[in-house]
Amino acid sequence: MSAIASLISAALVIMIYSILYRENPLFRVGEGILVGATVGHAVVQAIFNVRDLAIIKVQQGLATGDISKILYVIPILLGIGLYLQFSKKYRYVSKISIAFMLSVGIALSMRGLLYNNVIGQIKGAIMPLNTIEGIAYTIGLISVLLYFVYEEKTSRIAGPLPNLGRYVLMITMGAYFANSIMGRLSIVIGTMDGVLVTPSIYLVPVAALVIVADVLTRRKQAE
Amino acid sequence: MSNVSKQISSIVLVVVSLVILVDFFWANPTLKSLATDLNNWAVVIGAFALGLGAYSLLTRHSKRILQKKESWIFSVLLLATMFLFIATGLITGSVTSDEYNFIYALMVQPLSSALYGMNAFFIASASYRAFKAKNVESGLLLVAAIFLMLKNAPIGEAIHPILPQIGSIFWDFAGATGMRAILIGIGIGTLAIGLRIIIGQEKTPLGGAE
Amino acid sequence: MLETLNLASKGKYVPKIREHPGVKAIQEALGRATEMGRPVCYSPGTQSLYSTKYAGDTAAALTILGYTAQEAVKTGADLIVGISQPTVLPVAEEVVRQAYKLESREDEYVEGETVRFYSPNQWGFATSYVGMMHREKAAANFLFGGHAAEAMVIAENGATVGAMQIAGSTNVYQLPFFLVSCEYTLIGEDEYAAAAYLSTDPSQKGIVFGQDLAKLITIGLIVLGSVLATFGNSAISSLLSM
Amino acid sequence: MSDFIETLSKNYKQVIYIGLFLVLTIPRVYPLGLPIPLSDTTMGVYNQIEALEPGDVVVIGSSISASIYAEVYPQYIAVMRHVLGQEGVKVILVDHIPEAPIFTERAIEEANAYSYKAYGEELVHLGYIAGDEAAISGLCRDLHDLLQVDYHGTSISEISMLDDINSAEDFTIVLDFTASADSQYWLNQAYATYGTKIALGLTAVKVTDAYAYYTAGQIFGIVESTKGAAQYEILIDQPGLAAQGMDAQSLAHLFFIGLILVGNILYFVKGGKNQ
Repeated sequence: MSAIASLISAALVIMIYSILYRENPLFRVGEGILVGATVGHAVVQAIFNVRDLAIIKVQQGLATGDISKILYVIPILLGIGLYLQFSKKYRYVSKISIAFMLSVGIALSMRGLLYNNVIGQIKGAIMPLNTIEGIAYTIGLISVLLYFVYEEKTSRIAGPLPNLGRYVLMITMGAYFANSIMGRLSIVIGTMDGVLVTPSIYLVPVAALVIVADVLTRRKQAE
Repeated sequence: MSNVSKQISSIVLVVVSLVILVDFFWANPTLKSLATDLNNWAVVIGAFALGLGAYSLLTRHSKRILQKKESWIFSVLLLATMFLFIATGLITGSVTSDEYNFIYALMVQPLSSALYGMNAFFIASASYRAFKAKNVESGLLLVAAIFLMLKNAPIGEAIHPILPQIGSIFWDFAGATGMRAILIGIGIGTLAIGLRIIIGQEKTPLGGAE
Repeated sequence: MLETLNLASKGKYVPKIREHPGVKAIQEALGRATEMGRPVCYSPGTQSLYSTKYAGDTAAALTILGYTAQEAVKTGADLIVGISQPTVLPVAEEVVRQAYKLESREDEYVEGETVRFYSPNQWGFATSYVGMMHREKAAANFLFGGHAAEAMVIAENGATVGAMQIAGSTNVYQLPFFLVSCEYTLIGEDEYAAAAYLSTDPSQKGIVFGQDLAKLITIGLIVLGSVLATFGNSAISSLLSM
Repeated sequence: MSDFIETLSKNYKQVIYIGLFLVLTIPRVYPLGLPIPLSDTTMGVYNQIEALEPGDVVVIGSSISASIYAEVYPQYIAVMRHVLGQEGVKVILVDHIPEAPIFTERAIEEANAYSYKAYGEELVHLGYIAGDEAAISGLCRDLHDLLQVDYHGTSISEISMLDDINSAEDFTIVLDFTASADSQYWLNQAYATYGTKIALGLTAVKVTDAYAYYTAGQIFGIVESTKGAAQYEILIDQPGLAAQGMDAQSLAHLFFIGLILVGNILYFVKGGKNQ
C-alpha cells in the first residue's frame, strides 16, 4: 500500500479512537465512512448472492429441466414479497417471507443446540466421582443448573445450592473475561503497528495537540 | 384476507421447521438436499431484505441532507461512501477484484480493527470501575480474573511458576461447571422458544402481537 | 425432554416464576429516563433472523422489545431502536408499531427514526449505535439478542454516557463483558425466561416450568451417569451417544 | 492539589486510556525484554518438526481469517519458517475457509518460501477446499481423487511431489491453524482413522478444548495464541511481531491487575461507600 493510503488508514484509526476522549466531528467522519462502506459492501454481496444462489440456479434449471433448481424462483418471489410491507393492503405477504426465514433459523439452531449444548454437554459432564475434581465439577455444575431453575417452589427445595451456583457463575465469568484479554490486546497492538510507523506516526502528536487545545478551550468556556 | 395469510404463515413455520428437524434425526439424501436448499432459500430472502435496510438508511439520510439538518454533511459522506462501494463492486464485477480489495483494505479494515481493538481500552476502564470486591460474588469474579490474567501473560510464569497452574485450575473449573451449565440452559431454552414459535404461541417475532 | 416441554406448555398448572431483577429494572430504567427527559435505546442484537446459532436469541430479544416499547410508550420515554440485520428490521418495526398502537399513540411512532437501520456489519453497527448514544445522551440502554465482539464497545460507551444498562445474551463469550459493564445482565437462559415471563399469555409460564423440569432431568442424568461411571459402568454415556 | 485529584477522579477513564496507550507503545520503542518462558505444548511442536527427516511430508492447514489474524497468523508464519528450514521435507498447504488462501499466499511471500523449496517439487498450495469435514475426509482418503488442480490452477497430476502422496498414511504430520471446527475434523479423519500425528495452532479461547487432547496424547503440541507464537519465534531464533508484542502483553496484563487493585484499595479506603 502506498504511503498516502497508509496515512489515510492511520488517520481513520485515530478518528475512531477519538471517541475515547469525547464524541466529536472527527469520530463522525469515521462513523460515516464505516457505515457507508459496510452497507455498500453488504449491498454488493447481496446482489451477487441473489445472482449466484438464485438467478443462475433458475437459469440452469430451465436449461436442464432440473426442478429442484427451478424452485429457486420461490425464494426470489418471497424476497420480493418482503417489499410488500410498504403496502398496507398486502403487508401480510411479507409476513410469510419472515415466517420462512424464522423457521429455518429456529429449526437449525434447535437441532444444533440440542446436540452440542444439551446432549454433548451432559455427556461431557458425566465423570467418575473418585477424584476431588470430579466431585467439585459435578457439585458446581448442578448448583448452576439449579440457579437456572425459575419455578419458586423447586428452587426453595434446592436450599443453598442455587446461591452456590451464583458464586460458581461469577468465577466462570471472571475467568472468561480475563481469558479473552490476550486476543483483544493482540488486535490493538496490531492496529497500533499500523499507526506507529512513518509517516503515520506524526499524526499522533497532532491528535494529542488537538485534544489538549480542546481541553483548554472547554475549560475556559466553563469558567 | 389477513386470516388466510396467518394460516399460510403458520403452515410455512411448521412444514419448514419439521423438514429441517427431521433431516437431523433421519439421514435421507432427498431430505438432506431439501434441507440444504431451504437454508439457501433463507439466504436469498435475506439478501433481498438488505434492500429494505439500504432503503431505510437512504431515506433517513437523504431527508437529513434535504432538510439541511444539523451535521447533514456526515450524511453526504455516508451515502457517498456507500455508493462508492456499490459502484466499485458492480463495475469490477466481484468483491475480490484489486480495486475493490484496495478500498476495502483502505477503509473497512482499519476502522473495524480499530473498533475491535478498542475493547482493550474498555477492559482497562471496566477493570477499574467494575471489579470491586463489594460482596462475595464480585470478589470471586475478581480473583478468578486476576489468576487467569497471570496464567495467560508470560509474565505470570516468570513471577512464579505456580501462578499459571492456579489459573489453569480456575479455568478448568469454570469450563466444567458454569460454562457447561450455561450451555445446557441455552440449549433447553432454545428448544423451548423454538417450540413456542413453531406451535404458534410466540407471536411477537412474526410481528403479530395483536 | 421435548415431550415435557410440550406437555407443560399445554398444562393447566400455572407455576409461580421467579422474576429476574433485570426485568423489573427495565421499568425502573424507563422511569428514570422519563424523569431526566432523555431517550432510551434498544438493540436486538447483530444476528440475523435465520442465524443457525442465535435465531432463538434474536426471537427472545424481539419479544422483550415488544414489552419494552409498550412500557416506554406508557411511561412517556422516547425510544430509539438500533437495527443491524436487515432481516430483523421489518419485524422490529412491526413489533414497535404494534406497541404504540396498543397504547393508541401511533402518532408518536416516527417511521425511520424510532426504529433505525444502521449496518449489517458488527462494527458499522457499533459506531452508529455508540455515536447515537453519545449524541442523544441516552438515559438507558437495553442490549438483548446475539451480540458479538462489539458488545463491550457498546456497553462501555453506554456506561460513559451514564445510561442505565440492562443486557442479556446467549453468546457465552460476551456475557462476562455485559456483566462488568451493565447494571443488570440476563445470563443465557435468563433471557428466554424473561421473554416468557413478560408475555401476558399464562400458558407461556408453563413452558418455563417445562424448561425447569428438563433441567432437573438433566441433573438426574448427570448424577446417575457419574455414580455409575464411578463403578465403571458407562450405560448413560453410551445411551446418549446413540 | 485537591483540585487536581478531583479532576483526575472525574476523568478517570481518560487517565486510564492514556495509561494503557503508554503501556502499549513504550515497549515498542524501548523493548524491555521481559522473560517469555517456554511451554511444553509449544516445545512439543518444535521438537517434532526438528525430528523430521528428508522425504517426510508435512500438511499445514489454515482457517485464518481477518478476525483471528492477529492471534494465529504470527504462529502460522513462525512454524512455516521452521518447516521450510527442514531439508528435503515436503510441504502441503491447504485452506479450510474461503478467506484463508490470501493469508497463506501472504505467508509464502513473507517467509520467502520459494527460496527454500521449489514449488511443485517440495512445496504445494492446494488452496481452499469446500465441504468442511467431507473435504478433510476426502483429502485423507485419496488426495488425487478429491482434487483436480492446486491453488494456481495447475493440474494435480503435473505436480511431481504429489506422485507418491496419496492418503493420510503418507502424511508424516499435520499442523492445523484455526479457531474453527476443522481441528476436530483433522482429529476425526487423520488421527482417528490413519494415526497421523497432529498438532494445532489456536486462539486463546480455543485452546481449552484442545488441551484435553494434548494431555490424552492425541495431539503432540499446541501453539497457543500470540504467546505461543512469541515462544516459537524465540525457539527458531527469529524474533518477530509476536515476540515484540509480548512485552506489551505482559505490561498490559499487569496494568489491568494494577487497576483492579487500585480500584479496590480506593473503594475500601473510602469506606466502601458508593462512588
